[in-house]
Amino acid sequence: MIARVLFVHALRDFLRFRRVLAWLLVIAGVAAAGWVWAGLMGQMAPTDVYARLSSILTFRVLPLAAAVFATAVVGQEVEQKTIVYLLTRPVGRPTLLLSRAAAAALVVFAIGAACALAVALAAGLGSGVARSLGQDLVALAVGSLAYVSLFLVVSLLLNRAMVVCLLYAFGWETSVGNMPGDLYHLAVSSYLSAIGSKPAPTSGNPLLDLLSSQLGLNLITPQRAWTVLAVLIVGCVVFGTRWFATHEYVPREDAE
Amino acid sequence: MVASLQNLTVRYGSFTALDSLSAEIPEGCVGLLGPNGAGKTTLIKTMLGFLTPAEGGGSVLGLDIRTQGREIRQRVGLMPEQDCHIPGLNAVQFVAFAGELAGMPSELALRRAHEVLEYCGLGEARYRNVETYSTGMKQRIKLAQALVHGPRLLLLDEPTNGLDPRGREEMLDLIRTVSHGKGVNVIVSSHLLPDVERVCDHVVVVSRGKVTEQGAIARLKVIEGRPIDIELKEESPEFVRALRDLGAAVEAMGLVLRVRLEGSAEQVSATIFRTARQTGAQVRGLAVAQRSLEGVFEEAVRA
Amino acid sequence: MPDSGLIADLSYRGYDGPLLPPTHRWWVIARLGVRQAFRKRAYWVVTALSAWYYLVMMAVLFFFERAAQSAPGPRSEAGFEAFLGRIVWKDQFLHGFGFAQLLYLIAALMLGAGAIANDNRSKALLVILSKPCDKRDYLAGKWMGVFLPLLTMMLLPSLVFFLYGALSYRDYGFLDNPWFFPKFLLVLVLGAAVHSSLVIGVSSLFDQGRLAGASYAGIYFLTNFFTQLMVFAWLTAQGFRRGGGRVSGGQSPFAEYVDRLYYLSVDGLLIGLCKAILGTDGSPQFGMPSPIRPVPAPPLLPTVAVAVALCVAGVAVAWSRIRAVEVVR
Amino acid sequence: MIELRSVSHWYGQVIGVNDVTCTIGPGVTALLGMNGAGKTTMMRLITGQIRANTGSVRVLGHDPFANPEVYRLLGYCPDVDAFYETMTGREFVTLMARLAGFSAPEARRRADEAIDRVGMSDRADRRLAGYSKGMRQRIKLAQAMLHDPRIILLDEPLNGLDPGGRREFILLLRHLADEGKSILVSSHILFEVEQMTRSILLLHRGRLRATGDLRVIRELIDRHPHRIRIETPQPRALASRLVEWPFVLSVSLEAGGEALEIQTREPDRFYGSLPELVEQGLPILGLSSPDNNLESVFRYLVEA
Repeated sequence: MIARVLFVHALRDFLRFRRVLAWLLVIAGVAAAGWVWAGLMGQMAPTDVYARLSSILTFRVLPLAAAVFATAVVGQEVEQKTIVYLLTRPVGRPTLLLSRAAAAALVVFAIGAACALAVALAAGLGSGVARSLGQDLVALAVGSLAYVSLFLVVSLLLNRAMVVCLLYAFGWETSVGNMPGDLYHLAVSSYLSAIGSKPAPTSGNPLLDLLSSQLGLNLITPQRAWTVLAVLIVGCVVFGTRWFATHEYVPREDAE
Repeated sequence: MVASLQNLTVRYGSFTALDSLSAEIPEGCVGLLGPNGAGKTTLIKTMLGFLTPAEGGGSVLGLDIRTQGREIRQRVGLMPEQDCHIPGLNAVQFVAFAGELAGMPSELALRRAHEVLEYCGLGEARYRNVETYSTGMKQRIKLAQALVHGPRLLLLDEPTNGLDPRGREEMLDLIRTVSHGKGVNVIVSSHLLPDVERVCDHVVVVSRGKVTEQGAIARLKVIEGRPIDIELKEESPEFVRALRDLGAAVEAMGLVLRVRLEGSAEQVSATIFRTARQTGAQVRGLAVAQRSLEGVFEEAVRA
Repeated sequence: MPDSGLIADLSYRGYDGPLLPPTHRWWVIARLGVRQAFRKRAYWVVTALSAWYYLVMMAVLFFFERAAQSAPGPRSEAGFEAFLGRIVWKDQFLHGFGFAQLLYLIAALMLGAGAIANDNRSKALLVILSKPCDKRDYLAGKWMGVFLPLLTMMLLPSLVFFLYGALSYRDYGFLDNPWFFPKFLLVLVLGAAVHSSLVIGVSSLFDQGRLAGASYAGIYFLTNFFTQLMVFAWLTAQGFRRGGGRVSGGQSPFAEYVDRLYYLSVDGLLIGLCKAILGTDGSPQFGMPSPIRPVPAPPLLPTVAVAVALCVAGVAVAWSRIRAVEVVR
Repeated sequence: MIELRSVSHWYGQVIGVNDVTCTIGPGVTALLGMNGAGKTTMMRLITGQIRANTGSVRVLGHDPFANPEVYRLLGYCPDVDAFYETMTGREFVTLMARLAGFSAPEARRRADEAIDRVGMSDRADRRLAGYSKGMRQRIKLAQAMLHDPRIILLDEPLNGLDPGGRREFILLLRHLADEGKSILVSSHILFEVEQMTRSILLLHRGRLRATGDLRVIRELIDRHPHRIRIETPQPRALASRLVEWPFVLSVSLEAGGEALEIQTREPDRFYGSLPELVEQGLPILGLSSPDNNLESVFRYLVEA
């Protein structure tokens, strides 16, 4: 029951008006970009258009949202010093962490799903696109869990984790996926795209391929992707809970 | 007269914060007392020209509070309650900047900043960034930035807030010396009545938007008939009985007796010591009884 | 105080010196901002880096001229002449401005992200408003304290290049248009104003400079990402090569407008502003032939209107967020 | 109820508390010390936010670090002035009650009760962001006692409260102490501490400097000279007599005033001998001892 209270409290905090507004703007931007692109790629199959847009837009927004919300689970509480009220309640620290993290993951997934839907509408919501969308929603669900748990661990270990997480989301995830050789195994997005919808291998336009992370050939099978992501999520969650339960989190003076 | 306010009414929407308030603030050090939400803060804001009164008016240092807010703020120093500073500056730069804001030419502001910091006991730490300061030092630098332009009136909002006993004592000493014989008038707003008692000569009590009591502390504390408080080492019924036999009215409050006796102060004290010796009681304290400031305050707030 | 005494009274004394009239306090606040900016080494480093295009261009010009001189003969002379002929001078300023956008952003973040946010955290407004200043002084001072260093940073490198060009290439049409530099100055003023207003507006929403900076950078890069997508889309639709045939999407209704969408980001807007005011679509960088076609200039008046509107919006946000009455809570 | 055994805690190289051993039983105990003496660190140790680097902390027999069992029985009013600013006071206190494990209606009831107790009923539905310091303090107090805890820790609870609020709070504290709760209060305002309790715990630079009953502590430090101030219209005549007394250590005349101050090691003999002088015609109009309060005890303990 306390877990539910914590969950709802975190959710209400995450869904404050200003935040919702900012994310609605991002989603609107995604919708607009998707719409324009889809209009320009008229002769391509709708599923291909969708898949391409999905990997350029939706799966870029996902880690961004995860970085923002995962660091709000504990890091923001420490910075605004309200952590003290949560830690001195008769609630086990694992419950505290997991309920808040679940709220964060839900919000991240909702943002991802909204983007995916916007993109699907832009690409023309036929049966093929709908199937891809369904596939992507699964990938987004797993992806939000993976990113949130990963960034959660970062935010438990480091002060001011958001910058690190954003750098990872923008820098590492986008560039490593395109690296030659087997380096793409080190990016979460590679596994997510193995689960989600895939565009046709190449479109004949190198710039486009570069942009949608299709340059390197992604040879990850869905089974492998599921296993790796499951290990990542479980590992991060277990480690994060252990760490949170045994380390000190006190309100911090945040002088710059 | 440092400030005089007539029938001041200030409203926030439908809420009346100051209700036809009139006050005369004399020179010297004045304590501004009142419960939370009584309108003290609104009064200070209005005196600095931030709020335009709906009715009434007044003057601070002879300047009209409705039209001359800027002029008033140039001649007044405010020490706010909360910690505040300008980010990225060390103490000297901060205080000099405050001086420049008040209108001092830059060189003079810098020279004066050093002087004021030295005076506020921050001489050693003046090149340090203010963000690294401890609570006591932050409180001192707030005083320094309020003093830098040589204000004729200093408004101090909870100056001893968060200070430990030693820090509080030093702050009160500072306030007391500035406000006596240095040409600076001070208004101290505080919830700590003993602090007010230590530094102020006058008090103004505000309650529900009105001034309910004002005057010299010494006068407010006087009890009709000037009784004497006697503190004994141990309780002594014989001593009480003997005093009563001499025609004294005795009110016992634990080890302290409040005694009313006819005669001059010297006669009364002689009687008391004689009686004590005869009855074997030991007098450990002797003073003209006074109302506590807290009592004065409570009565004023209840009125 | 008697002068005869040998021991001075060092206890508190009043200040009887001059006090300036209590007006125009914004300048004191602005001056602090400018001083703090100029005192930062990073500011000068970024300024120097922002000159990179001009410096490379000067090196290229120098190299070609030396090459022409060292091998005298009509061919190399003609080669140099042809090279200079390919160069559109005003476009060099466009490129100098366009390629420094990232550094302008860094400077804007450095100067402006904490401008109001850090003040919110340290409650600086309590100090400032208790002096003869008001909200207008504060906002104007803060804005100027970001704007002036930013303008200086934008101006210095182009001024150096302008002087270099004016002294060396007068004969090659460098000074043909007497109105050019005032126009370019207008671009810089507007550019610096847009950055200062936006960053001040964002800064006022936070009480940690770090978060404000991250948010402004976020807005910048997200819109930038969007416009990059749009320029790819445009190139896809129009064909990459200048004068090349259309590859795809020719019948799409979007094709006509996509080139406008390219200017829908902070840096895009500034570049569009530069193109519109200078009246150019852009030309190859360094006078080198390039296959990629430039995005045409946006219409002048709407672009300027958008820039001005952004300035107003940023300042309005800051204005509404600064609460003057909270001086004594 | 609370037991610390050779507890030390440090932040990096900075030591918070250094080898503190003490027990805190029922009733009000005042935690005193200068800024930075380690009071907040000690509070955080007992509330299990931080862990002792050496030694052990026991609260009702449990290790408090991240221990829900302890938090069920412990209320804490932190020193940080932080809230979920967008909530109203009532929402915040109700949330805290919900997190304490109460069902929604029960939490609402308890929150209302606690808010009423701190005198905030009429203002509890405004947003916390607009609260004054005193109001915020009251809300913090309300959340500390809504679950009827056996142990209450209050870090500078009176900060920003007005005189009326202070008095009410002191009464409330005494009332809670009478119910048998253990209360640890830190405060800088010593004359108010004197009204709350006689039992003190004094930290100085991280070390425990004094602990126990105030009266006992004062007697223990009676070795050092006692100051007594005497008001008289004839200070010089009186002074010349007083210096003859062997147990008077020093006599000093107050500048300009009609008063003098003496120091003695034997206050009892001194007071006992005073009436003689009065009978010999030297009037004494006032008699007081500036050393007779917690403030002087405190000063002696942290400055000696």
